[in-house]
Amino acid sequence: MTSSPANRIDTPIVLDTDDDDAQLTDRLLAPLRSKSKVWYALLALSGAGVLLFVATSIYTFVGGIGLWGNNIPVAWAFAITDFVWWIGIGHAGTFISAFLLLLQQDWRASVNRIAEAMTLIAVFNAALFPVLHLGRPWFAYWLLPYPATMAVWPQFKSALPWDFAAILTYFTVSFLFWYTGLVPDLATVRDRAESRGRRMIYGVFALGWRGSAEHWQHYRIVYGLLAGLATPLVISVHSVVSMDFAITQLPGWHSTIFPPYFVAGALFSGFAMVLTLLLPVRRVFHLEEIVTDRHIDAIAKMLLAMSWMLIYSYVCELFIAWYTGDPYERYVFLQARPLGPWAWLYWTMIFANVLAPQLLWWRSVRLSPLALFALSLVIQFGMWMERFIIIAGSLSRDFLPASWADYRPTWVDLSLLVGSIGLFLFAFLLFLRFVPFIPIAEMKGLRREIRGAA
Amino acid sequence: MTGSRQPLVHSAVDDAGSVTRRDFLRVIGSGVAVAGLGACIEPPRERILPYTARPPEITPGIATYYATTMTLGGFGTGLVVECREGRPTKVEGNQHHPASLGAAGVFEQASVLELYDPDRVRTPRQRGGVGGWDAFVSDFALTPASGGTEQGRGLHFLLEPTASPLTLSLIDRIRALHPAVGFTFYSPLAFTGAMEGARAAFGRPLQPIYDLSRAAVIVSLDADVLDAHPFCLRYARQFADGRRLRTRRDGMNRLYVVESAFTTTGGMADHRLALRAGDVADVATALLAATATPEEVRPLIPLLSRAQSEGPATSWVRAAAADLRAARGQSVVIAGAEQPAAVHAIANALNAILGSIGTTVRFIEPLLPAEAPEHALTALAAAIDARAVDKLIILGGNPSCTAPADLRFSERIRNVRSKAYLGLYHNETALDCSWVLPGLHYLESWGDARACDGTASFVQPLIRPLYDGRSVDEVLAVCGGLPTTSAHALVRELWSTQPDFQALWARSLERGVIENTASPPVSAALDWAGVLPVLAAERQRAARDSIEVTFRLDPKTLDGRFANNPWLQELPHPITKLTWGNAALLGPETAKRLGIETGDEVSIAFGGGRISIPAIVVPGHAESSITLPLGYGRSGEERVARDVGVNVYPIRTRGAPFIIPDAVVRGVKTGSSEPLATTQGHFTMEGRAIAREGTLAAYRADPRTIVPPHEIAPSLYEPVAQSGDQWAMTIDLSVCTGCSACVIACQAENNIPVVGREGVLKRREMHWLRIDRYYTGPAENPRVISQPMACQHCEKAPCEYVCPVNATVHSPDGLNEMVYNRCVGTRFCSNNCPYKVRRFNWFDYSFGVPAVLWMQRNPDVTVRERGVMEKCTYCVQRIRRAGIQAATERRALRDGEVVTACQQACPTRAITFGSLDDVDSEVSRSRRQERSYAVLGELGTEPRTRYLARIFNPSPDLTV
Amino acid sequence: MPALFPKWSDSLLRACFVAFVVSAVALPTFAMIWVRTPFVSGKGDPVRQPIEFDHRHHVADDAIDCRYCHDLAERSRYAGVPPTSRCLNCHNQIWNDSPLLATVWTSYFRDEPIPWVRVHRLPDFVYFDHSIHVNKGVGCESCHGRVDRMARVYQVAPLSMSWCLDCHRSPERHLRPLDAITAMGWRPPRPQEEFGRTLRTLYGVREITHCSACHR
Amino acid sequence: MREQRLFAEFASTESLVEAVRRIRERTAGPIEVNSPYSIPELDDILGLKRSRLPRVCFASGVAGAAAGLALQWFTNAWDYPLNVGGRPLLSWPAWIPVTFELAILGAAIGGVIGLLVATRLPRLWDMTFELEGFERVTTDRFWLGTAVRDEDTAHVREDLAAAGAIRIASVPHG
Repeated sequence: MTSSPANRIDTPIVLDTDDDDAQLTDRLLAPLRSKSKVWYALLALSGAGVLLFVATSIYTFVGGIGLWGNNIPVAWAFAITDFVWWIGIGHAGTFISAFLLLLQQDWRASVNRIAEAMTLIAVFNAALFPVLHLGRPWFAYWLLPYPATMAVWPQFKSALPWDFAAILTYFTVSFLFWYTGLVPDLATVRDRAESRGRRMIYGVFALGWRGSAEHWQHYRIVYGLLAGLATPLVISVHSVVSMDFAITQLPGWHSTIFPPYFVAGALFSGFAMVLTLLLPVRRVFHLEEIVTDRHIDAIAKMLLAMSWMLIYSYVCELFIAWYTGDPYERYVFLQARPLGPWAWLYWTMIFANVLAPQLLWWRSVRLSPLALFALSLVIQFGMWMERFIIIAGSLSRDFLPASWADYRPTWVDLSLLVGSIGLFLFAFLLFLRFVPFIPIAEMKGLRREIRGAA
Repeated sequence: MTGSRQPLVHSAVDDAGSVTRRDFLRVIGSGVAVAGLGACIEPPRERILPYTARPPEITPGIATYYATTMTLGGFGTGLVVECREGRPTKVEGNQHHPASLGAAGVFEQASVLELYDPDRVRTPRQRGGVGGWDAFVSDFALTPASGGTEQGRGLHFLLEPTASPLTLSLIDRIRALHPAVGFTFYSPLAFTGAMEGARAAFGRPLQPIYDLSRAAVIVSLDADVLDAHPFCLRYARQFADGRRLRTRRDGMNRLYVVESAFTTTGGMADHRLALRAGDVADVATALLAATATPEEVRPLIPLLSRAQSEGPATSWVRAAAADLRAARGQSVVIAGAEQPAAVHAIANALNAILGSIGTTVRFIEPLLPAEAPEHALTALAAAIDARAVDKLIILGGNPSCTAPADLRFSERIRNVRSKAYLGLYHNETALDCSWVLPGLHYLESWGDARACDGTASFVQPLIRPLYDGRSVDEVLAVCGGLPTTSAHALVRELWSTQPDFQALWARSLERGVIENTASPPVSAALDWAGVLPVLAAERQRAARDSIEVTFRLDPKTLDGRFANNPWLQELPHPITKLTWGNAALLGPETAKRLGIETGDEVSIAFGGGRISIPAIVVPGHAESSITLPLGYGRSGEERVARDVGVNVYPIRTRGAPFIIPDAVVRGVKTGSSEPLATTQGHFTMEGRAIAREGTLAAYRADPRTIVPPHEIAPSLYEPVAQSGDQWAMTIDLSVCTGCSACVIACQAENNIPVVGREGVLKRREMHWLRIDRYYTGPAENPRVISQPMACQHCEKAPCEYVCPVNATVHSPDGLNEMVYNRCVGTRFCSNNCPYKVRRFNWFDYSFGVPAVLWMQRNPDVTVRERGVMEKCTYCVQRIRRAGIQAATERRALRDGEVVTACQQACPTRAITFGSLDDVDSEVSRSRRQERSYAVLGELGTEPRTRYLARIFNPSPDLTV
Repeated sequence: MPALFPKWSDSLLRACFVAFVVSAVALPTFAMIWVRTPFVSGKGDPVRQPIEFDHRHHVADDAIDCRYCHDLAERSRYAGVPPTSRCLNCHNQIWNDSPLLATVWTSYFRDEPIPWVRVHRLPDFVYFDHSIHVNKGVGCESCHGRVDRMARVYQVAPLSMSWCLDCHRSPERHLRPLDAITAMGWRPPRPQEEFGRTLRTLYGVREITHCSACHR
Repeated sequence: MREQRLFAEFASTESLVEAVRRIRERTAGPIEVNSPYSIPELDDILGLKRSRLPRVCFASGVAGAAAGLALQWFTNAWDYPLNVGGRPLLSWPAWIPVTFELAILGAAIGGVIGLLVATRLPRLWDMTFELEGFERVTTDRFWLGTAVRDEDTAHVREDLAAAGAIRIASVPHG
């Protein structure tokens, strides 16, 4: 990074390089060829995380949920918090690629595929927890409507089947969207690869794409349609997740503001995760000219905006709790959270989600990769806290004081969380290595449009 | 009684066609079929092992019920025991028996688990020697009536005091044959204060029997009559009947309690005065002074004037006195068992003066030895030191653990040349003895017992002895060299003298009582001459500022005898909600003074002993007083009991068996004190109207001040079509004492597992029915209110609509059904249950236990697998059983035909259960009371369980 | 320069696609069918018993009523597997020296139960009650089939929950008069549907499909 | 009369577009154009008709929704009606989420399948793959392919060359 903040913001939207198409293509394909030591090191590290996750999962499966810290009243705690957290992270991807596509935010082009990959992995991660968290996971398939000999069906008044449908749909659609976008670039990889083996493998995945004008026409249509479908989907998924809580009577859960509130939170943590991943990638693979400071700046601004949506939700919650005069709500929001035994969690969360993001008002912060990276981590931590406080915190202080109880996680709970992070990074690293993570064809297309315009 | 009650002309096992041991081993063989399991995997082809010749009284699949008697502290309580394919599975009360009146307490309920305890002594063993009864007999037994009076010198029996006619008659016969044989009676459960008090007041030891149903005013001088008394089930019922409100007009008795520790009786008090146990005598004296007219108590004037001037809590005394005077002949003053003779004497005096003798209190000849057990034991110790005892046979009890510390009795036992212990467990005493003999559980043995009003009843077995055991009576007979030695023969022999014996035998076995055997009342005339000296003796007492230490029998393990019973260990203490252990209870001020909080420890030194025990601060506990529950820190070989809690016997001496006026007490701030396993952490209601209460006056004036009307919001949904009976329950908080009998009853009926100390610490207790306990009233002198809390069977159940797999749904007769075998364990239902009454099987709690414990399981209730939810079902198995019964008889269910386990056990009948479909059913009527309300009704859950607000009856001259 | 893939690879790829889609549909379908077959329900395989007890002979030839041996059916949850003594009520007189009865005699004199093999097994969380069914007009045959034609007894019904529900949802299709409960091969005098309906009203039979009727 | 296929490679979109124009003037035969990225303006020049995929998408979306709704109604209200929390059997508001999700799912899957059908992909082999240098079409080159009658071949070749083809290959038809 050489030039001064001022002119760096004025750099063109998608890319500032004078390479011709061939050079650009090779540039974008470089990561697939790189033999980066850092990559191997990280892969090993996250691999260990995967092992931890698998081991503790098996342990839980064999030993029972009792190995966790959960109890009555706090029947949901770490696992569900992790679930909501991962789903939330999964949101930014589709949001960036779909929503911003519809809004014709061209800058999205350089970051959307990374974001989408992040989404897929995160959603997959998230989907593991609800299953693992069942008392009898071997009967998880009972949530599916299938003609059983016991003639009993799932119960669709419950939010869990909604969840099931939402996550299934979200994962499938995100995948189709991601893969559709990927096909032309896979073709490029096919055609640029040296070894015949690689060419054949990518050849199969490229489905024989040959860039025919007629294909391009259908392709554009469907890609647009998918974007159009994915956009309401993004909104719906976390809304449905929020209903896991909102449809109950529990003070702290029972709230009509939850769907937008959760979506905002999801995008907040999602964009934070995009930064967490994008900044190092950009640095390691020298993509400053493709992922320009403008992108980073735009994402940082999104973060700021989301943090204010979140702040609004927080205030709303508190106000409503006070305004309803409902003693149970009031206790949870005005006493248990800010003053209760877990007050320190609450205030950490406030710091991470409310105060820290305000730094983004300063351009210098928005342009300092280091600061942004740190901030993005703080925010994700804060968002995990938020979910934990909502879930476990509310459960631990409900209607009858006699049944109040606190919650203490066990090492299994912690291992599963850490392990799932390892799993996430592991998958992401593989993605970086084997999939062109900057959309090549789109880049070239865009550049042509811009040049044409210019 | 639910189900079929067979005429018990033949007892369970005494003659042909009996349940042999093999029979129920068969039942275990087909046990998989008998006890339902949650497991869902198809096993290989099962075997069915039918009887070779089916015993006439056994019908597989149909429960039979037999009457028997459980003896505790020397007195019997009549019971009816449910029997499945020859296995006793559930203990219930016997309405014909005066000590039960149909109810059964925690100990009775839990005793069935004791029967199957895998830790029981199985075979007679001599330490490092041969085993077998014959060897024992040849070592210890006397030969019938040979060799004159000298024979038997050196042979000594140590028993627990008992009122059993059989045991007493055997002792007499042995004494007659061998005068030299020694007998000593010792048990920490035996109290002689009452008899001393009677001796003082009336000139001879007598035993008081109260009739609380006729008492308008009850004053308890540190007497926990509702929970810790051989007659507590009866007294609790009488007390409840005296304050049960059906309409606002109904009358209500008034209860005054002065006590140090919070007891269930204190919890029910209209006016409770928290005072050091040692100061109760003062209050008693003051009360006497304030109640009696000068001429009534002329001889005591000097004492009383002093008392009055220095009497504490004057207002309490004045109010009580006023009420006592107003209710002449309808009042009763009861002194606590642990209180000294003086207090009992005063109580007797007051009752005499108020003309209560003959109405609310009567006296009978004592049924237990009047000698204080500590003295008796001292004599035995002396005899041992004098080498006068070379054969010691200890029949039951656990003196090595429970004897006063300064007796160092354990060592003394070891000094005896040959000593034998007969009992259920390898406890401390067993370890001290050279011979350990398997005793019989009362469900295995023949015998008889007397209730504490003298009513006799038979003990009849429901199952052949599981192990090679003998009953106390049998061992007595054998060792005493008596001709007959089978308990069955002995008991028949004893009672065969009665006219028309065969009929009496049959009838008594069936009804569970022997009619007209209650002791006749004897006249008791007050004589001040005896009272004065005891009062004078009572004058010198501890200084005001010194901290007294009192010992209490633990409400769950008593003196430690039930410490190996997991149900009782996991039963929350009625006041502190502590499980799996004991703690020193003390008031907030005292705690401050010692610089400690709940969880820290107090270290107490007295009489050469020193103990250190975690403390629990209990608001409402008398200040400058510490209560130590006995019965923990057991060091025997019982696996459950061992090292649970702290043993406080080391500082309990002959001189101060109940109250230490001034011990050396030190507070110890333990930084890393292991937390106490309590099932409730928060004892205030945070101003939420959960357990509602109000005064009788307020209730009469305007019930809406206690239960506001129409608080249940109207529902937007169409009412769901209901058909047939609509089950519902009401719980009357006015009479619920929090004794917890219902909790154990539920546990026994519904195969509820225990989770152990770690489980409770993680807040994973499995009780379907818990008793929430809140403080109300002023902080300095709080009241407690107990609220049984189980599934409320909401008509708009929040748990149901969140279940993704239809595992919890609603039945047409209004039950919130929990289908274990459909549950996948999302626990969503629990999250959405406002009452948090759902329990989750975090581990496989039920399948790891020893097979012998499976025999207790109720075959009508599925044993739950790991990972499924469970909760109160309103005893659906009983509902369905009764329903099928009625349907096969082509008739409708009658009101009261279905009785839930909790309802059945409740001594005060606080629980009503029935169908709303019948508008005249008791439950419908109780629901129509103005004080009936739904907990959290404003949530619109429309619970089927309703509560009747607790009404208490304070004196108008006292502010509450 | 030649293409990466030969011409035929297209067809191969397509074939793979089709195969994938088909199996995705077929496998679950197969599973659904499989669980309904006797392989899973255990329907129809005659069970070998420790004694060659021939129901055909005892029921058909000797016309012994079911309840003579299974005497609890009207009173209890269990129909009752007869105690050994029951066999000997007759067989101490007739065929008492038959070698087939050796096991019975040893069982009786050694006081050791005969280890019969269970034919109809319901999961332990199912609380089926014989007495109520028998008293409401459900015949033995309805669930146990023509035992009078079975040398070795076998399971005729799948004993699956849906099978229970079939009857619980429309009992009239299976009701018979109480005096014909144990009859084998009973035929309704009038069309079962309407005859059943009259019996339904007569015996007050309800459609019971709530969970706690069977699961407690 | 015999035909043959002509293929031409171009280095820039301008020359490609130019070439397309010239061919169009000469023949009405089908022209296939391959490019590394989408060139929207070609649609009109090539006279491609509007894609019908949006309708496919919509139809499959509706199907998904209908399936979802029917499923929930059948399982919860019809086949085994149970009293769940005293709520009505026909609690359609609770069925909205699943219905919505299945609608989206149906539409997306329908759309993608539609795309595969419309583009007749996957297709591992295509004649163009046999062409020398065709692999650069996914990088920076543009190809044009058309079928011409033998007699026109010469003119067409001229057109292509004039438009700036850097390589022209012909494949006999069949």
